[in-house]
Amino acid sequence: MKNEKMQIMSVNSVALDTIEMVLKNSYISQTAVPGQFLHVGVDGHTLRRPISIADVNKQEESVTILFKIIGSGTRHLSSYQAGMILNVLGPNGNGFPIQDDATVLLIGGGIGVPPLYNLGKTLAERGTKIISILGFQTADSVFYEQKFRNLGETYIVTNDGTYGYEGYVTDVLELTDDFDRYYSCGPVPMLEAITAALKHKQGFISLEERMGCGVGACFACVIPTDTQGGYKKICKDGPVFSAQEVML
Amino acid sequence: MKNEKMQIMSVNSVALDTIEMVLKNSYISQTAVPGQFLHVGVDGHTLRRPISIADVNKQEESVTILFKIIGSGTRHLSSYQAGMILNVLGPNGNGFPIQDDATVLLIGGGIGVPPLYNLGKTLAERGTKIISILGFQTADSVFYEQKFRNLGETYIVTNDGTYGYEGYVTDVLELTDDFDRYYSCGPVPMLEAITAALKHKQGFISLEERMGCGVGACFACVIPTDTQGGYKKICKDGPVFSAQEVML
Amino acid sequence: MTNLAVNLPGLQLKNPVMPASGCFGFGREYSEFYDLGKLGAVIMKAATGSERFGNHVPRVAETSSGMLNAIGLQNPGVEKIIETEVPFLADYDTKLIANVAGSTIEEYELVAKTFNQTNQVHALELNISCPNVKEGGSQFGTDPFMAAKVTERVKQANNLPVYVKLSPNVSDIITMAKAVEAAGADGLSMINTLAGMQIHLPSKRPLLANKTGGLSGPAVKPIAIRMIYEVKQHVSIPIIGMGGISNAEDVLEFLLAGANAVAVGTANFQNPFICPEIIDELPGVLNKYGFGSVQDAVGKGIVE
Amino acid sequence: MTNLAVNLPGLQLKNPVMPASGCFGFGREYSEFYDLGKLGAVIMKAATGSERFGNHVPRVAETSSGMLNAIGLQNPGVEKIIETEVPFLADYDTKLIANVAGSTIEEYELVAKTFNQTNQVHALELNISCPNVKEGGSQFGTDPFMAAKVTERVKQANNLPVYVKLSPNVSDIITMAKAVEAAGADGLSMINTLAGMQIHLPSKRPLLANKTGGLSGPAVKPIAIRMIYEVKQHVSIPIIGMGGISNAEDVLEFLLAGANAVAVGTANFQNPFICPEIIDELPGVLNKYGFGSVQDAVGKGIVE
Ligand SMILES: Cc1cc2nc3c(=O)[nH]c(=O)nc-3n(C[C@H](O)[C@H](O)[C@H](O)COP(=O)(O)OP(=O)(O)OC[C@H]3O[C@@H](n4cnc5c(N)ncnc54)[C@H](O)[C@@H]3O)c2cc1C
Ligand SMILES: Cc1cc2nc3c(=O)[nH]c(=O)nc-3n(C[C@H](O)[C@H](O)[C@H](O)COP(=O)(O)OP(=O)(O)OC[C@H]3O[C@@H](n4cnc5c(N)ncnc54)[C@H](O)[C@@H]3O)c2cc1C
Ligand SMILES: Cc1cc2nc3c(=O)[nH]c(=O)nc-3n(C[C@H](O)[C@H](O)[C@H](O)COP(=O)(O)O)c2cc1C
Ligand SMILES: Cc1cc2nc3c(=O)[nH]c(=O)nc-3n(C[C@H](O)[C@H](O)[C@H](O)COP(=O)(O)O)c2cc1C
Ligand code: FES
Ligand code: FES
Repeated sequence: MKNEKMQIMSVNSVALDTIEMVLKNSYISQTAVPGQFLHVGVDGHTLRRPISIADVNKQEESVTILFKIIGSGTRHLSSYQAGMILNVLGPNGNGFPIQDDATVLLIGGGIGVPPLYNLGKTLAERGTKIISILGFQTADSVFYEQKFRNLGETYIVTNDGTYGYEGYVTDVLELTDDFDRYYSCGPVPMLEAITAALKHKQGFISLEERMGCGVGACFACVIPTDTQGGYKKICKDGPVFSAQEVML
Repeated sequence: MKNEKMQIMSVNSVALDTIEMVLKNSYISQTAVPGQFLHVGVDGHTLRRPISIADVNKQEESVTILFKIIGSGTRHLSSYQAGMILNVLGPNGNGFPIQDDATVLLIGGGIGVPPLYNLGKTLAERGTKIISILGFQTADSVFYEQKFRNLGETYIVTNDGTYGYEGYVTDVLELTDDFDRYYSCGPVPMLEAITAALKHKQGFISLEERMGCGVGACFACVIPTDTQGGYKKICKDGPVFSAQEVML
Repeated sequence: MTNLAVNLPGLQLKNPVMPASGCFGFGREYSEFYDLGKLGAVIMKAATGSERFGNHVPRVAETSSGMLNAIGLQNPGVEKIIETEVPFLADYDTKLIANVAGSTIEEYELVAKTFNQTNQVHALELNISCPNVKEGGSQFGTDPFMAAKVTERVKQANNLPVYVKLSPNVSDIITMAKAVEAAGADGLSMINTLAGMQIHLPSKRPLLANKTGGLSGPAVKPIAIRMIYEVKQHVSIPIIGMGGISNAEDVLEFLLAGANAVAVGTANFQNPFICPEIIDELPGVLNKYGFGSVQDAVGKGIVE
Repeated sequence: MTNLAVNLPGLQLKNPVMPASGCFGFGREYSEFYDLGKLGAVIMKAATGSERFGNHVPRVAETSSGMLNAIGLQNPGVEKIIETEVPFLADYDTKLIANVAGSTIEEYELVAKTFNQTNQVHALELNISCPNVKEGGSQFGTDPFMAAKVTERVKQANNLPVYVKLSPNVSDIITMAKAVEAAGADGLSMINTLAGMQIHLPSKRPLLANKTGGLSGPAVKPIAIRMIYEVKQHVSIPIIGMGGISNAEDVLEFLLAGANAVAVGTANFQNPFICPEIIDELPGVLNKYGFGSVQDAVGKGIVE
């Protein structure tokens, strides 16, 4: 992990309040693994914003991030234009463990989808069969559908049924039981439901928490690992954990 | 005075750390009188910055300001580019009293020079003869020399003698005794020296003070008018006062 | 329709937003920007027994997300205010709150009594928390016994509802609040500014002539929210909340913490239209977060 | 050549800049960015008698020009720190300050005594000011009698110089400072964070799980400067100043106000290189304002 300057190559709106930014940086593009994140400085804000790496192009030395406009930091970030420079710490965190499974299931919810794309692409390149279940609030929020379809079988679910299946990602889990491992990222209630439903399967989940330093120094972003007070730091020990390792 | 948006038409560096900005606005360009100022909002700063109006072009509906980079507000302002919009309160304050004298003397020090240009131009158009004494720290800081020469006889003084006369504006006052009135703007020590040296003359001085509201509501910018506790507000009753009216 | 009305002792407000004392003079300047009748109320600049000339300049400094001020209670004195300022404000369809200051209990009493003689003022804000004057002000604001005493005497001296303005420069804000409530305060107003300082590097001395000044603006909002949240759970009188408010979301945050109404200070300097803009945006913000009225939101952020 | 060295009890510092407690862990993470030997000293995260797990998440929130934290003194306990963290830091050419916390006087004593057994720690910072724990911490920090008592007992329990870290959440910081000086403190460290709160509008409850948190960052700098300026005139022990420092000009402002050295906290999160960058820029800033050494500037902003 280093403190790097990343030039913005492009800024695109890919869904409702959802921005895709392509950033140029040699070090991060060459070293990042799927599931790691960038800790992004935003002018006028005390704290950096953690944003997952959604894609990497080593040839072009570029890194793609996707973020949703939630509050003032992401709103300000969305106003940045191509050519401007971001101050970033990265790549941060551990990343998803990679292994040559026959089939994996990716389960993403909303803005938890981006890191799974980088993972899916990497696994597909290694010959793993990818099945994806992507949940969004509504039709307007759906993004990267075609990109995931290019990786394999993909199910889109919207909470209000305006696109794809209606309901939650857990509602379509039964459609696909034929996988060796699952990887998931999304809101905590979704992760709770998934880890409960897929107790019998090996799985890895990526977590979010409000961060201070983003490097492991401030103890802001902990998650309990047991009821005895054990804990891990999401920014350093995570954001990816095995489904059994942490207490949601 | 209104709260207006002003589009930046141009930004030029005219001397060391000295920026000239031309701003477009119908209301302010049509109503401003010489000696008034703009209370300029600067992103990320709690307080607005008071900056004098240095020139007005009613046909083009433009207003020129000149400012020196002093601290973080003016530094940030200097990074604004043509096309951007400034949030401004203006025109603020009283302005110089205008009268059809035969000859007036303008005495400006450093960044006190700008309001005198608008005044000189206005008086010259009315047929008054203009004599100007402009003091700067050093050769690199000199600006608007030719513009003042176009209005009339002009003496440039630099503290270090690197351009024009060496010394202070008061050192060249003796060169010109033939005027009906003087107008001055600059640092307080300069104004003290001038009002003392020209006690026998009618004069008007423009003052600076740290401001809160800039409109007369907060009592931040007062200046005593006597030893009994009388006071005036620089932002509203000033910034121009008759030389005898206030206690420097 | 979202109901913005708030009913407080002496103050039937059409909306909960008012400019804070000292940041709005006596309204004249801002009346050139908009109709003051839009405001829930106006809190006037502090009034003392006789004219005060305040501190030397510089009186203000800028800080990160805030400012320091050390005006020093400059004002023309209570009688002159009643004569020349109150009638101007009374012409507007809004409520009028007089901010009462002094160096001695007697001066506070005198000012309160004098305001009592006009029927154009609807409530008093008792300023026992100004950090920028040598005498009075802050010693009353940090000692619960003194605070109670001045509250009691001011209550006796007049018939107007009294909102005691608390200082945040204390170890224990709850004790202060309870003391003035017990002494008869009809409401609280909180917070005043935090004592702060800036040193001017070129001159190597405190920038403000008064050396210290009061910190206000968004920088102090978390402190104001914390204090209101804590006090709300220990008093039953209403609270006018302030400290760093600069938009309608901030107002909702203050309401949730326990404020019944709010005052906006420093933000007026950045945007002279801030109060009417907040009033216009408030219904939308209340609705967005599921509230049908201002009243609905008061104290709703307090958990357990 | 500008002399950055500072000589304080137990701390012969090559420069006056150190990371603040809790914002730098035990140095490991930032050692990946630069050589910790550049630092004047390192102040470690608080140590308690046994392991602590801290508060629930969320533990941090962002505010205007600042942040709130309620970590709750999470740490592996003093023995584990001595075993696994101190040796790592002792390998660097810098001084080491241990931040001592506890719920009872006995716990403070125990932690101090335990650090005394290693010769790799050069001074203690006695944290009587943490606003984020239910017991201990802040009651010691707001009551001068309790503050003096814990200082005295910790001094007796060990031979290391003790810097008492003062809380800004008090009515009278001078009394607190004098009390701990009289009780034997070798120095002061100020300020800790200001108690604050943020309410999360969507969930309508305090954002931090602990409800309140400590406010730090540039927002609080004027309060820190004011307190150091006031305290400096009433004590003769040195002061490690902190609160919102984010550049070398800020460091000079703290020196002028009376700090002998400084700590940088929140700014590390924005810029991991902030401490070495400030150290590199400090000579230029000192020279620009006419100082030939750090020592020259200390207290020079105090007038009359
Ligand atoms: C490891 C990790 C990876 C993430 N990846 C992505 C991603 O790829 N795309 C994306 O859109 N979002 C992602 N998030 C969430 C993203 O960090 C927040 O949406 C963002 O910080 C909100 O900032 P804001 O200024 O808009 O919101 P505000 O609410 O104004 O932020 C206030 C503070 O809270 C923090 N905060 C608010 N929401 C979150 C959250 N959900 N998680 C962590 N901190 C939060 C902010 O960082 C900031 O410090 C990720 C979070 C983590 C921890
Ligand atoms: C009526 C009036 C007219 C002015 N006209 C001009 C002009 O035409 N050109 C120009 O360059 N400057 C002018 N000034 C001075 C200008 O306002 C300051 O240089 C500027 O505010 C400095 O801001 P800063 O952020 O760079 O400095 P900082 O020191 O970072 O500012 C901190 C605070 O101090 C205030 N401040 C600092 N210096 C001054 C000062 N000399 N006067 C008033 N406030 C100050 C700032 O406004 C701000 O609130 C004028 C001042 C006044 C009162
Ligand atoms: C310039 C200025 C002058 C003030 N004068 C007074 C005053 O006379 N009486 C008073 O009670 N409070 C006074 N205050 C405090 C404000 O009323 C308010 O309590 C404080 O500024 C916090 O609100 P804000 O952050 O919205 O400004 C003053 C504040 C400022 C900035
Ligand atoms: C995340 C965080 C954790 C902190 N933990 C401690 C601590 O364990 N012990 C302590 O004495 N101070 C602690 N502090 C306070 C800092 O050491 C410092 O006094 C304060 O943050 C002000 O400095 P700053 O504005 O530069 O951050 C902590 C501050 C932060 C932001
Ligand atoms: S954010 Fe600081 S430890 Fe994770
Ligand atoms: S700046 Fe507020 S009265 Fe002049």
